[in-house]
Amino acid sequence: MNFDYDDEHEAFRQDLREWLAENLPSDWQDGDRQLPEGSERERFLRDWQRTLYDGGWAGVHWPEEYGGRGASLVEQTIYREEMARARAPPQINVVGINFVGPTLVAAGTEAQKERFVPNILSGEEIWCQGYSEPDAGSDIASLTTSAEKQGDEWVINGQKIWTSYAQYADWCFLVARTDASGEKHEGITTLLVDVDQEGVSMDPIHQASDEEGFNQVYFDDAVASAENVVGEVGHGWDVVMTLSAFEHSTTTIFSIEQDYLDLLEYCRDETRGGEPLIEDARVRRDLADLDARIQAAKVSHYRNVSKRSESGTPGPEGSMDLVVADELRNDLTNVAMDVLGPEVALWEDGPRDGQLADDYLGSYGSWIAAGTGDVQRNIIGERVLGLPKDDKSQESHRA
Amino acid sequence: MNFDYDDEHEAFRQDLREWLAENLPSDWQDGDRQLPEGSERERFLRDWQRTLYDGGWAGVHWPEEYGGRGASLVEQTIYREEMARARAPPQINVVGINFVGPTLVAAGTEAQKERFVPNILSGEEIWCQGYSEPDAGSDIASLTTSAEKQGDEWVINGQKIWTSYAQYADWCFLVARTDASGEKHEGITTLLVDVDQEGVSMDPIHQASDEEGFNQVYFDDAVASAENVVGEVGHGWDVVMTLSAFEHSTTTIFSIEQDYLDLLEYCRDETRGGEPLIEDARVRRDLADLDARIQAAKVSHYRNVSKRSESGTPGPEGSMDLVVADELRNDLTNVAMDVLGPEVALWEDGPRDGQLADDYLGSYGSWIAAGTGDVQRNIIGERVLGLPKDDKSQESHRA
Amino acid sequence: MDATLTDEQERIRKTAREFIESEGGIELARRRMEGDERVVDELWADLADLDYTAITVPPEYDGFGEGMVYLTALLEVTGRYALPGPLPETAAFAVPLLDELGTDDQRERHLPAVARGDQRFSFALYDDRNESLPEAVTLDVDETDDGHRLSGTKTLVPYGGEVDHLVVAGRTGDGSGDDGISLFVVGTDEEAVETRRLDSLDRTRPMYEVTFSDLSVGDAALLGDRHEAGDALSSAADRYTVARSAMLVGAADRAVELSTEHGTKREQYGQPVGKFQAVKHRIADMWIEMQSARSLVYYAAWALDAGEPDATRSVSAVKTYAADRLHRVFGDDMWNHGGMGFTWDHDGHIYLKQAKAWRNFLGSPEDHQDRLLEERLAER
Amino acid sequence: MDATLTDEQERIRKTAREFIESEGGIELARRRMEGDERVVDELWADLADLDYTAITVPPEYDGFGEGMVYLTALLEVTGRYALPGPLPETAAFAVPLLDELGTDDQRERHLPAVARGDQRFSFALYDDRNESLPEAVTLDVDETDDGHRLSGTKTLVPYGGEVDHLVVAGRTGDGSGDDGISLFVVGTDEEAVETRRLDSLDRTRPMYEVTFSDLSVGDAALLGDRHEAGDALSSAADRYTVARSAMLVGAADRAVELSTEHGTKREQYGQPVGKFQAVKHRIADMWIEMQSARSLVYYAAWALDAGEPDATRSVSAVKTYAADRLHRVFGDDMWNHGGMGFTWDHDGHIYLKQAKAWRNFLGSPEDHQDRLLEERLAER
Repeated sequence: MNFDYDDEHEAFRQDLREWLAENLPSDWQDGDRQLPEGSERERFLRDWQRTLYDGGWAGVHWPEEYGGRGASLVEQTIYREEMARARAPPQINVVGINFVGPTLVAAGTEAQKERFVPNILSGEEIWCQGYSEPDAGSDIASLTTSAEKQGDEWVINGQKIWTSYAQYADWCFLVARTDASGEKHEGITTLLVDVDQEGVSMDPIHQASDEEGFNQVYFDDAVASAENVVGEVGHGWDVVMTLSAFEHSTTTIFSIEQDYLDLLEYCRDETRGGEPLIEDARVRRDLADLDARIQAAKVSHYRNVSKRSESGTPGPEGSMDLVVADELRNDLTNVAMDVLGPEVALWEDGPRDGQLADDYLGSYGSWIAAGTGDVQRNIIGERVLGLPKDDKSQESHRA
Repeated sequence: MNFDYDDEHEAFRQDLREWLAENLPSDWQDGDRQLPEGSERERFLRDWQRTLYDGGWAGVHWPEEYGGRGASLVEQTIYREEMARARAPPQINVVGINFVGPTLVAAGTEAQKERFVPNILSGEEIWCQGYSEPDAGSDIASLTTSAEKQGDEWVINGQKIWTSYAQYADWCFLVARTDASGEKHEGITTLLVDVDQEGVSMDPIHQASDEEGFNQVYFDDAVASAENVVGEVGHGWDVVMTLSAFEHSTTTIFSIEQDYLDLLEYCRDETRGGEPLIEDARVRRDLADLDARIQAAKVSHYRNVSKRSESGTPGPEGSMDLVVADELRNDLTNVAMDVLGPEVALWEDGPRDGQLADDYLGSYGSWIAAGTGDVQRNIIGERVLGLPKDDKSQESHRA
Repeated sequence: MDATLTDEQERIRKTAREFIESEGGIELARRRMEGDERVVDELWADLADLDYTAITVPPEYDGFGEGMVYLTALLEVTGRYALPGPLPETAAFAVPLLDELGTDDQRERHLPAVARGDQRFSFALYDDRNESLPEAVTLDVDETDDGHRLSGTKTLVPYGGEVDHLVVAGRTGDGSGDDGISLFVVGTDEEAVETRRLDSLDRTRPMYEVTFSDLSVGDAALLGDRHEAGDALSSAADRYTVARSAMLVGAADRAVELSTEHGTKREQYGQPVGKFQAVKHRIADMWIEMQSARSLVYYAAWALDAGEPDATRSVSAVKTYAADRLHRVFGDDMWNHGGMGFTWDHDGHIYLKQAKAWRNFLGSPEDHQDRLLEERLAER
Repeated sequence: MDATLTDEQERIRKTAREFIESEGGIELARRRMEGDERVVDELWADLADLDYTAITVPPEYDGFGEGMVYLTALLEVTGRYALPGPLPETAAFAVPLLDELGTDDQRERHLPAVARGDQRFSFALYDDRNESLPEAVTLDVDETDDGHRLSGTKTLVPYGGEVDHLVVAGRTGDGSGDDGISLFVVGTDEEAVETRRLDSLDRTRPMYEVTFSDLSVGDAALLGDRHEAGDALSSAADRYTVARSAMLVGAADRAVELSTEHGTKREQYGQPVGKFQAVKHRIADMWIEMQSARSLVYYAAWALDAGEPDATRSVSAVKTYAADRLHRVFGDDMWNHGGMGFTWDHDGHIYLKQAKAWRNFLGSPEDHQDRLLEERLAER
């Protein structure tokens, strides 16, 4: 048991810190961390993605032969800690870098690797992933978007939903049904689809937070060439499972910690009725409870990282990281609102120009990417603890 | 909308208060409300039952022709309020008075009424009810205790569990299977069984609270005469459902309120580190939350009483009274322990001679009588809100 | 003891529901969210036609003289649709206050006009958007020869720019508590009064800033005794708290319905999602918490009307219990709906934001916890 | 960074488990609950044979010089069986304290004997069973010519009548805080020392009253500097908190197993109850909370060993997080088991009572919330 970092790791951390100090957008360093609005936003994010790439910090977990640093799991953890501490802007190509790239490296053909992988890390081609459908929700396997072989091409029809980054994307990692005759996990095929074609259109989804982050993507006789099938035709579910293994390597706990520390300082500095907020034992209970939960989640994440470093594969325990972080973010953002005075009634004219309200509202949508707490608890109950499976849910959700 | 009591009701309350002031056991009035230990306890409880009967306060809800007061639902509510306020000892024949008597009046033969009903109210015959079985739990309908017709008698074999008051009981209201060939709700018959016979034996259950309140009751060729079948042979499930309707007319919310007020006074009077406990905002939050929940539960109970006064029948909404009261008692007794100092580590040598610890531990067993919160939530979801029924649970739990 | 609504109250609820649905139901709230102020004007005329604006106005001023029980029975329905418009501000806060503190003249000037729908009211209390009441009342009020001069900027004024009159709280005496507070009735059309809409979390019920630039008002504007309005203000705030709570109970009732509908119709893994116990029990809990909040609202409304000694405590019990629990009911409804629950199209977020915006307004749950226990201990 | 146990630690856990199971597993705890004190004597000899009593004793005194990480790895296993005996009192509280504050003489006198299993330790801190530490330390200690005289009754002394020596906290200076506290090592076989067992919620770890009737002790009994032992006492309490937390984590691990077994085997309504999401998700939550508590215990144990600046805060995080959550894990296990869960035969209540008895002992979660934030703010 050892939570220290050795010199090599500390050097890695130091390199990253120094690089960030020099390369973070200047507004960002001054504390103004709002993304630009409208079309400016894509420019800003693509620039930042390119800056990361140029500095060698776009895909630290990628193998060196593909332009990454081949960072160990511990280094990846340090990377996430430091990016959270610096509150760095998001990576616009996060889907490509964290999921699509590694999946292609693991399951793609040589030609696919050659064609796609280099443009992912550089951010030249932005990726989205076409998974959820309006009638499928977390039950991915019941998807109905179809791909039909016509000559050398697959012709795609159907609709995807909750597709993040689609508005920026050049390519889509699509899960489609190529055979409807068997069980629902069979006959699924994963395809790489050029989004920039007539057969693909999209609508942003107006969120409860009054923002647009997710999209509906429509495929209307869209085409993908035969060589853009990943894995074997009809065996896409295996690819999905491979890819989902990579999802667990992310966690938002470090950025949650930063937000918590902001809240702590607010409660230390702000007074109400002449008393610092932190003098109210109710506030202290809420803060201390969040503090302890965040520390627990961090150490649990370290434990998962260590375990995975040993075993080489992520286990279903990653579900715990997800459900804990989601609930923490929801509770934290609620507490951050609740300790405000009556000004909690304001939005953009309110505290921090509405950032607190945006974070709070956003916390109700966070699971869209990760699956609901209900699904994660099924996974823990069934796959970690071995409780009897619900016949209905067996194997049919992403893990 | 009117939460006032009219003069007639206030007079009812006044009569009861005056009677209690004169008739409560004297130790009880002095604040020493421990039931005697061992064999003394039964004597004490039987005496109290008799005292209530003599005063006309044993079964206020019973029709006057059976010796009751024919009290309205509102008067029954007042009765429960006042008994809780006086912290009156429990009624040893509560099963007979609240469930068996009313069931016989509703579904018994004339002969049964004549034979049994008078001895219930007077407490001459104490009743228990034989429902749960080791392998049935809240799934009453899957019971296996059998009754077989042999001549004019039913011969009973099997085992019941969680039978309260069995150690004192003279008679048992038994649910047995008389036909195992059909669906599990069919072939059930309710019988009145004399407990004082060779074929009936019992073991007390050692509870987590180190007390014995429930029993296992064994039937080994026990007999019941044919005229002691209640309702029709094979239609016992209907009788069970009739009887269960009466269960909802009880609530423990008024005694919970009394315990809460004790806790409030403790926190007002007790200091730690020189400060009254109630000065700690954490304590205030917990108390105020309990206070508001108790008030809500009381008014919800009044609303249910009013609704039932109008409609004449109890609805599934009674499940809310049960689940709310159970959780409140558990939370209340935990808070009452948690605000103690390190002395919470003591039991009988601890605060109030262990009464707080007993109450706290007891709150983990309270649902045994009422069914788990899970079952109650199913009832609310399915019967109140009309959510789709789980095929497995359909109709198979007591309501 | 009869803890049910009267037939008359049930009737008005049915009428209200039919009327609002015929006008578009929650679409009215959505129009206001998108910035359409006309929807409030249009609605108000209809509400007046239906006599809703006259409910709490005394009979001698052309009203019905009803109290909080009647009003909350109606507001539960309006809350179901997040109905925009300053009905609770006018009917629960201002009208009883005008009736209690007003001179004959003031009552005559405002109450019949309110009953007819010709005057809408709100209130301007907060000078500091981060403090609790009554400490947050700090507005400078100078005495003049024939009245007072108000200077300063009030914030968190509901519908401030969309009403005719405001009850303005100023500090004419020393201290920061209930003492030294005076109330004024101010027309928003005065030249020295400027209103600015603030982007609000609850865009169906927008907050405004209201600036008084050396506004001179005559003695006729003073509502109640100078320095002495603190208690009446506190009572008005209590009525408003119950009124808004009733609206949120109505909203929670609707949220339970929405989740139940979804649980019945939406299928996943080959069965309706409401069959999953996780969903079913969450909805059952939502229902329990909604019903519990409703019980507290009913009792508090009755206790206020009947002048019961536990009325104040009952109001605090409402907010103590309901503030965060109803908020969670709305959040749970969003979660029950999966991804769709997080869209602008689903109504859940409208209610969620209302609950959060209301949380610390006119008393946080923490303020009410403290007051509840004070009252309770004073009773012992 | 390697947040896993070493092979050596895994090995000792396996051995401990096999040993305890061969001796009867949790039946040992049940024997102690029924009042059988011999079980502790018998066990102690075995624990010494297995070298467990020597784990934290420095090598120069015939021990292994291991720290909290190693000890907690073992205590998790003992906690699984609610193993009776003053192992955490001796190994986590007393031994490091003797090593830190003791003179060569004191160390020589006690440490090798502890390692051999010949001396068991506990501590007598509370003079008031309703106050927090260090305020609860009020014992009168008079200075004498050749030492001190102790008079008074300590309460809440774990295993007080079943150990050889007690670390006794007395107040030799003014004030009620950490200053002015002195520690003494007192043999329980002294004539002026009387112990009385108190009926305790956790009957596997009974509390005692210990009365000192003008007990005179020589200078050799004074542990550390006069008046100055407050900090060392606080550190010892921290180690003890982590040690007992580790035991409860082990118990929670077992509770998750018990619920999982029950959910797999017990059928109701024709299916294993663990298929019902209400049960399945409750067990999943139990597991999450157990794992989270375990994470905090591991980190705090390591931080204490490594002397990390956040060690104190980490200990407070353990109690803040785990006190009520682990208690609820045990309660949920009881609920999962239906009626059987409420019987004496089911092990759940043993753990439940341990968690409650531990809640406010050597610092309530509320005390630790306050300390956690103080430390956190001091770091900013």
